Amino acid sequence: MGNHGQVTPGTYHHGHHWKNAHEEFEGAKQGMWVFLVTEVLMVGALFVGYIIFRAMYPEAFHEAHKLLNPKLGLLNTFVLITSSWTMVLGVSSIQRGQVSRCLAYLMTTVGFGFVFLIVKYFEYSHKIHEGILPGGLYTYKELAMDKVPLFFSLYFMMTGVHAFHVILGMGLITWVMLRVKRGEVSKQFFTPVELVGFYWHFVDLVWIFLFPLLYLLG
Amino acid sequence: MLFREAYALGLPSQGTDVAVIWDHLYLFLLWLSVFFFILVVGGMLYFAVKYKKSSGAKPKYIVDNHALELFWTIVPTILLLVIFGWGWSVYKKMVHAPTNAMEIRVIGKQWLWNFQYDDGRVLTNEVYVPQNVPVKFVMSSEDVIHGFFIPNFRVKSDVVPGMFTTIWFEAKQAGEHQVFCTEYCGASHSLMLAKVKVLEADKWEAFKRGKPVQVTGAKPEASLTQLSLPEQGAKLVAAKGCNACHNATGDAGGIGPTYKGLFGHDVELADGSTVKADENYIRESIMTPTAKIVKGYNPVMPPFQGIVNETEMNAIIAYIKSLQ
Amino acid sequence: MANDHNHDSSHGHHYILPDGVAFKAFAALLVLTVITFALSFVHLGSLNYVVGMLVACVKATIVVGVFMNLRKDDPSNTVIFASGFVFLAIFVVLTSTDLLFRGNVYTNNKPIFKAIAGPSKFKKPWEPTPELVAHGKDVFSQQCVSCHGAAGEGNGPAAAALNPHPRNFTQDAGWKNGRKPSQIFKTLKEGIAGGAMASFATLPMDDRWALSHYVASIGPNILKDETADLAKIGVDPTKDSAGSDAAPSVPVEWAMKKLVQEAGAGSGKQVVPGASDSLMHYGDRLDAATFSKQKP
Amino acid sequence: MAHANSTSHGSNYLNHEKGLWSWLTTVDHKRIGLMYLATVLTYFLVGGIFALLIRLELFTPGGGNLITAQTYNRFFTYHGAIMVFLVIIPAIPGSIGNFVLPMMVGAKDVAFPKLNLFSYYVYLAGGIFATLALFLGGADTGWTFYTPYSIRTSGAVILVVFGAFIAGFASILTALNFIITIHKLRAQGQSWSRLPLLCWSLYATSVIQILATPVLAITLALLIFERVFKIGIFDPALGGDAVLFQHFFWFYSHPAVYIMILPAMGVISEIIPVFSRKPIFGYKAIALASFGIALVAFIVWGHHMFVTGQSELANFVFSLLTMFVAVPTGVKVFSWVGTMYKGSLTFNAPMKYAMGFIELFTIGGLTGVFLATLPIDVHLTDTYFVIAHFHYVMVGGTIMGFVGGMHYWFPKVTGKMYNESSASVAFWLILLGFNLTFFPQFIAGAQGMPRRYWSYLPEFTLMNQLSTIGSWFLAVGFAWTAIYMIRDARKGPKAGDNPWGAGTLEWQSPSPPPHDNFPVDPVVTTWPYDYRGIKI
Repeated sequence: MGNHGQVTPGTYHHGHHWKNAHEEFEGAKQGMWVFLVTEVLMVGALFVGYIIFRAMYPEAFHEAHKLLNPKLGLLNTFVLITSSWTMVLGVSSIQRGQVSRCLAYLMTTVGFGFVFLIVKYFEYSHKIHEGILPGGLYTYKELAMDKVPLFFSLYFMMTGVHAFHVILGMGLITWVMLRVKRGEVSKQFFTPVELVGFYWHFVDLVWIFLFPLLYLLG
Repeated sequence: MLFREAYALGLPSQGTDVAVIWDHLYLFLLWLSVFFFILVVGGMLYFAVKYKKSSGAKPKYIVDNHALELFWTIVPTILLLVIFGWGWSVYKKMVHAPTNAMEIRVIGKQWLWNFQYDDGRVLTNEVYVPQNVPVKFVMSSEDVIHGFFIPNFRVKSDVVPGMFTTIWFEAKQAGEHQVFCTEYCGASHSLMLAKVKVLEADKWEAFKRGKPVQVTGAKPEASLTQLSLPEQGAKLVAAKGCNACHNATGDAGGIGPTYKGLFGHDVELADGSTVKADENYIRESIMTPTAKIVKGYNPVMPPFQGIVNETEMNAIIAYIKSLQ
Repeated sequence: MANDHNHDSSHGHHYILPDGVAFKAFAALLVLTVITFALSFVHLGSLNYVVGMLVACVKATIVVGVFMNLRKDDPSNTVIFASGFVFLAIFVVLTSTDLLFRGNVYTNNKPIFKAIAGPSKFKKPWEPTPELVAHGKDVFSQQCVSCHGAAGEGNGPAAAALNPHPRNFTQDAGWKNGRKPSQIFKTLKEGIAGGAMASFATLPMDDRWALSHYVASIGPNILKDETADLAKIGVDPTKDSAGSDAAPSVPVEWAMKKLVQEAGAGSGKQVVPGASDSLMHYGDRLDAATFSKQKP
Repeated sequence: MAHANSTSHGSNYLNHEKGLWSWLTTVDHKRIGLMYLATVLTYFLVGGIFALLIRLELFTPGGGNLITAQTYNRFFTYHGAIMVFLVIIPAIPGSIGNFVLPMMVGAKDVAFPKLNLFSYYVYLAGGIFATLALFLGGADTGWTFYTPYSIRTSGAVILVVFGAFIAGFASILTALNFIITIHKLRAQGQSWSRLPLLCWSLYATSVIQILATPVLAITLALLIFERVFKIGIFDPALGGDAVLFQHFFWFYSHPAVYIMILPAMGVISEIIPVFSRKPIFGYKAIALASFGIALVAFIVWGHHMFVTGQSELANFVFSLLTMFVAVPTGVKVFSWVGTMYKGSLTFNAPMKYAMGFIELFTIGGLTGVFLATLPIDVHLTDTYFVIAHFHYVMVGGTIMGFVGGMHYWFPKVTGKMYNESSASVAFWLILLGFNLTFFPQFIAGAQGMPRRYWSYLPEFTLMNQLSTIGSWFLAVGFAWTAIYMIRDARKGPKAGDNPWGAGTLEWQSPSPPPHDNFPVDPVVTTWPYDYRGIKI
């Protein structure tokens, strides 16, 4: 008798140390929320660094943020919000047992993830080509004010960590789609889809704060 | 550590008035801690003896006592706030330098201290200050974080690259006071020592006019002129911080090459070529060390331009010459 | 195992988010994003900042409340998630009590600028203005007095030991690079090869221009820079600022290339073994002065 | 299949499955606890050897008698990094916590057993990275990795930093497991006020781990990016701020010292009432104090940075807030001594270690008040006074609690009883050795001897020689403890299911406990510290 829930199509045998399946799912969900707190703190520390440096060097950061392209940022925000929406629809369709609809929604979500990364790729390659790089590698001639490279160190770290989490999220969604296809995840046991949904929404949440902070307010 | 007379309970001697009021707070905390230690650990041992099971003690069912618990929560809080208040009053005196303080620029770099007076004079690992005159050190670092600590004056501050930090003191005790580096800064962190030399008023005037001065209480160092050239070189090499990386023992494992057996011999450089170690080679390696880098050593030596003048250079070369 | 296995097949009661509610939330998020974007063009000063963050918080609450279903969930999850932000707030507030309240360090009752070069404060610094010359005098007393003396006659306390003797600014004779401000600026940036005049490239650019104008003003007659002189040192007079050339330290690879040329070692491998990481250590020793020395 | 009788040692978690593979792939929290214990003790040995080498070098003033400066700097970095990241943070939560917490709440296992095994392997991976660094050039930055030196120096700093980065995740996963276990898997009838105090302490520790460790993760990641891509956030030469690194670092590292001490306090709160045969004094106050410490832990980190160029306002704020740390800690110590009042005391090894804990931790705590007071810290910080202070609270606190806990749960884990007289010899060796090692350092520190010094001035010779001699006694004490514990684990006399007459749930199951912890799901009816009904 495995310690964790063994899933045979149709019925779900909850882990033997849990009282019942409902307790186990609630436990898993709360565990996910605790994990999301650690993500909040990790990404949040970067925001703290940004807020403090912006407060120390407002004019340098204002000049530097003009080099960012707000239109691409806006496009990415729309992309991520739509992907959050399709993710939610995916979760509710698996809860209703509509497997094919769920797979379709999850597929679109991953698709939007790719769109986001492609837009990110353009932004990064444009900057690297121009020489707008973090810290010591900054060789962009037009704007040579002091502390501008520091802005781009923070920009590349924050958007880089976020992009890394987007890639992780897309991997998780693909993994959960396989489990749905194999029938392991179903109407009775949809927790994996729900929790991967939480992770994706969190990634979108980070971008919701990142976009105005870096692109618009500067 | 020039203790002169070690103060009670191992504290260093009191070089300034701030040190006196500091010691009062320190001793208050010390006796308060001894009292609480006896209260807690003494109480514990007393209970251990009195309520031993083997002496027939029966356990009494007590769960808690709100009055007592409230008591030992509030009283420590009040006590701690008192300590904080007293501490803040002492701290204000320690950090706010009087506006008329004499300023000296201190530059910390890997493994030596440079002191720059207003008239431009630079001293390495030693600084002369007048007695009973407030002196303010404005400090910055050229490479990594160092820490500037004068135990006798109870002052300490990190020396951080990219920003200025300051300490101030009004030395009461003439004589030498030890300075330590207290923020880990690399291989010779523990050799990055300096001395604050406090001079009486007349000696201070003599020093300002550039005359050599004998510091009270310090070992009478023969003034430079009475020493032979190699002995002067030896003293300078120690004073200028060279011994932090180089040595005269012949051990090649240091951060910089050894002086022993250097003069007149061929030196293999990093780029494969070899050059004879003559006066010009030694002068150039001191003034602009990056010009020729010896094989197997990292090019980390700072330029000593403006720190080692011509007379000192001749003494150092003579000293190295004497180490065959 | 003693305990039995109840085959609890269903999830008991669980809330499925109706598609209608999901769409309304999605629409709200899109609208709010457009509002944020539009607001960024309206210039409200610091208020701009507050509004931007408020809208972001509203959007975040929608995502967390509706999409992540915290509305209908066990309230302890909300407490857990909110605690993350509380401790972030503590982190920001207490760290900024240090970084934002350091204030300047005062010397001779004047605040000295932070050791790191701040953004250039003077427009077109290559044009002499009384304010620049005064700032030049101030920097001169801190940096140049030890060799060139208080009045610039080249008789500072350290001058006796220097060979060749430091320049006497009050006379016209003996200037290697010339007495025009742009030429003095070049000397300040690169130092003089073979002499005791080190490079002062680590000084912020404004200080160096100010010094150039002050030193030029000591001399018998004040010479003017033409655009040709300025072009020689890469300054385009039409622009406001000449960019900052005082890179206190340079990218490691570029430095490595430079060191190899300087040591005349042909290919990279003959440089000091293990030079790459020692170079990192060497990085902070690197300043423009080292590169200015042409091999004699 | 019901158990024949609870005392037969037929099937228990040790012989439930056989073979190394069954251990390496176990999801049983008891086995994972033992694996954590083995790895932690190995690293404790490695860290201890570096400590002995450092003390040997410092036997004489002026460096170079045993090792060169660079080697010495690497040794104190390894001693610090290994002891902090790989020994003292995972020690009690990883080994005792994993083994005892699920049993104390009457559960069959932690909430996520597979995650628990994963956390052990993440911890092991972190440890291996750090150990690898030892052979590939090592790091000489000190365990605090202060920039810009940690950016500039050569050597395998990235490996050590990456090792600590990985080990941090193990600590997050363990904390996550414990929080959900306590929330969701408590036995029937076990209300919050019937939860043992070790569970309260581990709960508070887990909250700190969840909220602090991620900031360490991002800080160490930024440091790696600094070294590789020169991003310059913490490098003043590239426009960053070195003191900001210290804020990021200590925002984790001060709560981390409470991650270290809280579990040990939990163990002491379990041991003292059992050997006084009297309920713990002020149960609610101690449980509340655990949470008080967990909250105050997050607002005081600036007291590590009073002299690093921090603004006066920050010094004022952090010094004032640090004063409040002593209050909940004081409540706990007074309550423990209060528990012994009018008790019926027996002095088995766990009780000796608990009393040793109180003696050493009181000195550590009181010297903490010195360092919290702003002007006093200006003189004493970065000297050997600070070294003595944190060894008194870390070794005198956490390690004494850990060794005391190992003796207290020894019968439950192994089913055998350790030898009391051997334990007594080891205890006195450790207590005297510890005091002889670290008390002279208080005096050397007050005189102004800076920390991390390879060569010191002759004035400090006596104190350092006393300290080195003390370190030998300490080493012998710990070595002897290891020997007799291994010996008695194999050949010791059989121990009953509840040799101490304790009231917590784990003592209601046989020793060593079966795979599923309890023959019958336990129902909690009484408060765990009411010993009137229990006969020894």
